[in-house]
Amino acid sequence: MKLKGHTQPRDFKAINPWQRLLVLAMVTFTIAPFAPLVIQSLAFRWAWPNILPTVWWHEQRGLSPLPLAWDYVFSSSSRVAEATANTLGIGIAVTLLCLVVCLPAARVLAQSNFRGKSQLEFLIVLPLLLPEAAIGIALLMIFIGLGLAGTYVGVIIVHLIPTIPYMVRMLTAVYQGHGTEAEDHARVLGASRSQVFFQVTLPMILPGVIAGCLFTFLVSTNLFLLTFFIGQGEIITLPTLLFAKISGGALNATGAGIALIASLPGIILLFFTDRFIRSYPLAT
Amino acid sequence: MRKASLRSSQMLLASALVFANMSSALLAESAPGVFRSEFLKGNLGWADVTAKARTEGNVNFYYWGGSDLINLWVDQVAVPELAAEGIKLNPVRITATKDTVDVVIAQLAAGRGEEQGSVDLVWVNGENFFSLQQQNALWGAFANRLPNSVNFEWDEADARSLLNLRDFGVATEFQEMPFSGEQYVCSVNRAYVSTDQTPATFAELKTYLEANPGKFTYVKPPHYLGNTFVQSVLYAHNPDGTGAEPYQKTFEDLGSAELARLIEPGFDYLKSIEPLLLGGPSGQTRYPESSGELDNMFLNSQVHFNCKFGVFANHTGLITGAYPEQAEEMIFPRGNMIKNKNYLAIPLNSPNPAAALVAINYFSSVDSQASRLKTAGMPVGLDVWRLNQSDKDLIEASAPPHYGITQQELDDNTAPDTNASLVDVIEATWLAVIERKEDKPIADIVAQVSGELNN
Amino acid sequence: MPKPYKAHTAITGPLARRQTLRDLAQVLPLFVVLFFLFGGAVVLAVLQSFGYAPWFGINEFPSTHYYERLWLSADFWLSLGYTLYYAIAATLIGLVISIPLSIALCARFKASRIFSALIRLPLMVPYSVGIALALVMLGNGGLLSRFSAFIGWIDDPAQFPLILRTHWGWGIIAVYVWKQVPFMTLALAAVLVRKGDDTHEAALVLGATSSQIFWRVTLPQIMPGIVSASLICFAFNIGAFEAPFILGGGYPDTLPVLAWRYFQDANYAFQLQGMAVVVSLALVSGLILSLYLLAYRRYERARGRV
Amino acid sequence: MTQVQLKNLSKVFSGAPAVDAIDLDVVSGEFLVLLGPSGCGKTTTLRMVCGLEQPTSGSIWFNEADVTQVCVQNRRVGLVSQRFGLFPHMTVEQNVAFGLSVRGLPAELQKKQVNEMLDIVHLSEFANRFPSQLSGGQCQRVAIARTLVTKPDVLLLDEPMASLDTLLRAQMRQFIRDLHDEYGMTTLLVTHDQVEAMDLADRIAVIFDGRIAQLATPEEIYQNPVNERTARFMGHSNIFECTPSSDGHIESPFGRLTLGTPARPRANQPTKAMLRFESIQIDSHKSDTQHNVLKGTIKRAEFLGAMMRYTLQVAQGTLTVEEASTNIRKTGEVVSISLPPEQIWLLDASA
Repeated sequence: MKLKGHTQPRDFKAINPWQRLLVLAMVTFTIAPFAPLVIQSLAFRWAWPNILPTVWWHEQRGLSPLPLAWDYVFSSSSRVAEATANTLGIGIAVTLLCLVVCLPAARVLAQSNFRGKSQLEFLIVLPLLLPEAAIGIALLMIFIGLGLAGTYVGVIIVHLIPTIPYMVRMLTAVYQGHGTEAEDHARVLGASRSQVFFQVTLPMILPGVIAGCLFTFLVSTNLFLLTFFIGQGEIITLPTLLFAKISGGALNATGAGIALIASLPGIILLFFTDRFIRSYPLAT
Repeated sequence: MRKASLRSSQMLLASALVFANMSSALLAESAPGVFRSEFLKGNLGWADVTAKARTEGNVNFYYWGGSDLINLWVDQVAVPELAAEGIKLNPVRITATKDTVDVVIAQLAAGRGEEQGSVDLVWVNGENFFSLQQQNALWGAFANRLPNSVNFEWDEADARSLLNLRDFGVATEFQEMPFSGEQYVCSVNRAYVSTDQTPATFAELKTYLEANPGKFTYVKPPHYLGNTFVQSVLYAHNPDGTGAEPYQKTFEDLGSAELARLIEPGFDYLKSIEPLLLGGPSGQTRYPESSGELDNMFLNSQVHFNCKFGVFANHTGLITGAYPEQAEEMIFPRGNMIKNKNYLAIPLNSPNPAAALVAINYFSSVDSQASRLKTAGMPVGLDVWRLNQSDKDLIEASAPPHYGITQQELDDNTAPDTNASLVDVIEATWLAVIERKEDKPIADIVAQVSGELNN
Repeated sequence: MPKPYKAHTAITGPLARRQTLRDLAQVLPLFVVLFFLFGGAVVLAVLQSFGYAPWFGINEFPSTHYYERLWLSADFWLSLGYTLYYAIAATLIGLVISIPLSIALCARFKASRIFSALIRLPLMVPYSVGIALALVMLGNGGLLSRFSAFIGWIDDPAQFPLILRTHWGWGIIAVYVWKQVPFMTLALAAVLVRKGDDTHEAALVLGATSSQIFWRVTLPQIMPGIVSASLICFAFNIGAFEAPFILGGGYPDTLPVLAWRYFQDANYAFQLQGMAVVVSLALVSGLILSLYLLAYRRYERARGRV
Repeated sequence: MTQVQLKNLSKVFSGAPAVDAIDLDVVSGEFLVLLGPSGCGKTTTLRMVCGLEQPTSGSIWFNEADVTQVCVQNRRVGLVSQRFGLFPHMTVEQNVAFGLSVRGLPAELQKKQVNEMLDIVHLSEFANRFPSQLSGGQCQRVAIARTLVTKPDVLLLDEPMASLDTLLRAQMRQFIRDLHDEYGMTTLLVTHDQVEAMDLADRIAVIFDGRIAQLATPEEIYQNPVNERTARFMGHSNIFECTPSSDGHIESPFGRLTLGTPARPRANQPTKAMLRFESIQIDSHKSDTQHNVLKGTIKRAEFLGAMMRYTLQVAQGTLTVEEASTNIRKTGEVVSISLPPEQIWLLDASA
């Protein structure tokens, strides 16, 4: 009997040419549009059909009576610094608050059974189904009445709604994967609840918790509509600042600059998470 | 500059002498509402106001933050100059004034009344002012009580007072102070359109478009820029030849049938140019959703014209690179270039009303308006003929240049805004006739949309 | 002499009940936040859509007037159609790209880490950045149009095919896909890694071709990941506002944009009309997602996995 | 020294009883093994003794004190489980010190005790390694050390050797038994491995379906299991149907057999009898004069190393026999076998 020979033995775990093409195409689709964004941010006048600006920002810098492009972006008038600080600050606060609310609940959801558990799980997913606009506008009136509209507290609270579902889901999965074995032993060995949590559970689930926190932070920093409604223009973040710039359907140099700044936290986070995941010994 | 400060110090001195019996310190600690009622009764002098303003210290200024130039002026000029008067101006940039109106009204509904709100000062006009007025959410008739009200014409007998007394046909009742006066001006790209080709009437525009199809479009109603274009078309096509005049009446006064009769020729024109507008030749007419999008189309030579509210838009477009290099202004449509004013209003529950008054007074000063004209290219809101010669000279010297036309030509072709109650009906009619292409007589459409609006 | 065993001092009562109470106490904050914050929003939205808005001087509760007017207008159904079209098209295109992409990224190749990181970038930036990119790339005056002019395809920007501001919604879909492919890819890659290579190897040994392996081994195994990722993306797309607002074709707008326009109208009655839009949208989205989940559960049950 | 008593202990999981009214008295210092198939409730019982599960009803007593409502931290028990539950983020030393540190023992004392304990388990040189860097046997010794260093009153072992390979398992059994003999603490071990149970236990509690089927010394259970199920669980036996007669014989598929002890069940009632593989003697040259000597044909021969296992056709039935592999027989060979009367046990059908 003769075996039908395959053209060439191939390592099935290695990438094939089609897959390589797909990956390259997707990376191009993902990254390439940033090039014109950078050019736009450096342009003074960039009209169709020029592939590059006819007049660059630096050529016009000394001649213009006002700060242009990056000069404006970096001036205090652009509010970029304030928006960046707000975005990061709100993101951190939301993440911590969300963690405090979700971490204990996730443990219970992962490890115990109680009446109403499935209803609670359903309630947790619901915010993902309701459009942001509905939540924002409906809450706006209560928040105005409570004096929370246009305040940091108000924005942070409202950010909890879309972040909680993600955080609970991720932390529940973390707890499910983690099990209770180590905790059982710690308790048998005489550790109190807080000792168990801080000395055993937390160090063990830390990678998962950090991943959940990063994702929550990301969701919070990317939120526009809720910040817009509840922030009332008084609390500006990078997404609201950028929205104001592009809502007209056109992008000028300062808009492009702000778009680039608004991408920065994400880009930094991208490399940070990558590095973090690599260097943490428990991840593998 | 020296003159202005001299005058304000004179005012200060005078009011201090007259109202010396009022204790500012006492006022500062008084219950909410006392300041307002005393001020509106005329019991307080300007010195009391400035004194209370300094104790309040802050003023929260809500304004449309979509222009880098205006933002720069507010941050770099207005904030430090008001700080010199002991008031910290907190500029809050908003994307839609409606949102701020909502906040004020919702706060009042939630029982946060006088001096318990969060908005001190809002840049407003037209519908949003009307909303605030309707909901009794305005602070009061302050405009003619400010020292710098002398820069404005308040005499009803003088026809030129119209823009100070009426906002889209709604009586301002001194509840808002003119901030800036704008005019609907079009720019043309001289790289494509020579002077003799440049249209000055709608008929000439149509002729141009027949030769160069697709090279014009206007911002889509219900955006106010689109509404304004439609209004100027309606004025020009008024079957009675009375231009803007009948459009000053309210919808109730005019009646649905009469409005339909007036606007029919104008809508016929709008329908007739639709296939000639941008994208029209390929069967898909495109209306930009905002002036920014139209600016972009103008820069990329998708269209040869760009119409918007902006007496100095051509200039600022050139110095920011937003306009093509050969952009020039044009007089179009001749005699119907709509002019209006926008205003500053104080909501009823302003937490710092005295500071708001001081801020408005500052914004109404010749110096402030001149510097804003110069750095932000934002036309003055005060009435130049009320000023003395040196102030007039200052304003004139601060004005950015015009390109291809003169200020005089702009002033000669002015038309007023349409009454706010008509604007709603006209914009709904536009959506029905142009957008949804409803094939019904205009009279039926007007009756239908006005019925829906008043529902 | 042995020491006596000391009972737990803090709480009296049986140990088991104490544990239950502790569990409840730990779930309570989450429940309170969701119930009052989110539940409050839902109740208010529904109340307003039935005519309750005393803060604007409107109180005609309970009035079905706003729903009647909405559901009887053809515009609403057109808007709903566009909303669903953009959401479904983007989710499907996203899946078609991300399923093979996630498999490719799990394969071994040089610099795979850098490529995966680069592909993840859109996940990390706000939607509005994606919209900004669409504006500079896809508009009639955008870079693609300029390249077309450069190579002589077109000599006027109007000749460039309309991508933005059209009801075909290519711009909106492009932004959704750009932003969501990384999310889907990440979710699917996680499932792929968890499932391991065993079944793939077994299928290879049994003589299956690559496409047989994909359709009959890999795909059914990553189904749960596909379902949950597409569920989240679809739910998001249906309620998304920025992209259709900035890149959409205008009237008739998608439902979230329609709601926004109502909310921005100076006439407060329209605000309630907008609430009716939003509540209808939530109902439709809830209905579709439940049907989807139901169908999926049936699929899983047929495979004995539920 | 702690005596452990379980009184009427039950645990119900979602309607189904996992542990069904168990009464058990563990003598202080005893090594008691809970033996049973998986899912029989032995682990649940252990976890209740430990305090990690709460009984649905019944109580647990340590030395005349009811500890049912004493929380796990205060029970002073030690637990070594199947997967050890080592803390992966702590070194061996930190793992062992954990129980001492949470009790607030001074650092120096901790250090001293930990070092002593690591010496005992021969892990001193691994003190600074992480569990992920240790082998399975080393991990287990860490787990034992971590438990013993806290000097628990009761030591609970939950299948501690299940994840070790065969060779290591025997070593560890010895090690655990030695530790128990040295420290003398009451020890409960849960296992499903009867060899392990018999090797280690002072007494074995055989558990089926949440109930204790038999509680006795290993020898007694091995030789005299109460019922067929226990018999099958405890080592390899021939189990066959038979009918006892009143004169101390039984009728079996192999013919009439003599019993060593009088039949317990009533005569003429069909029952079952048990005979261990290794009890049957093969001797093809012996005459037919002894009791219970039968002829059989070898159908199948299996080489088990030290032993040979033959399956024989004997009269109407088959019997399995094990014999030292010094003399290997071939299939088809006819042999004579003798079934020692005292090794044939009648099983209690009712139990």
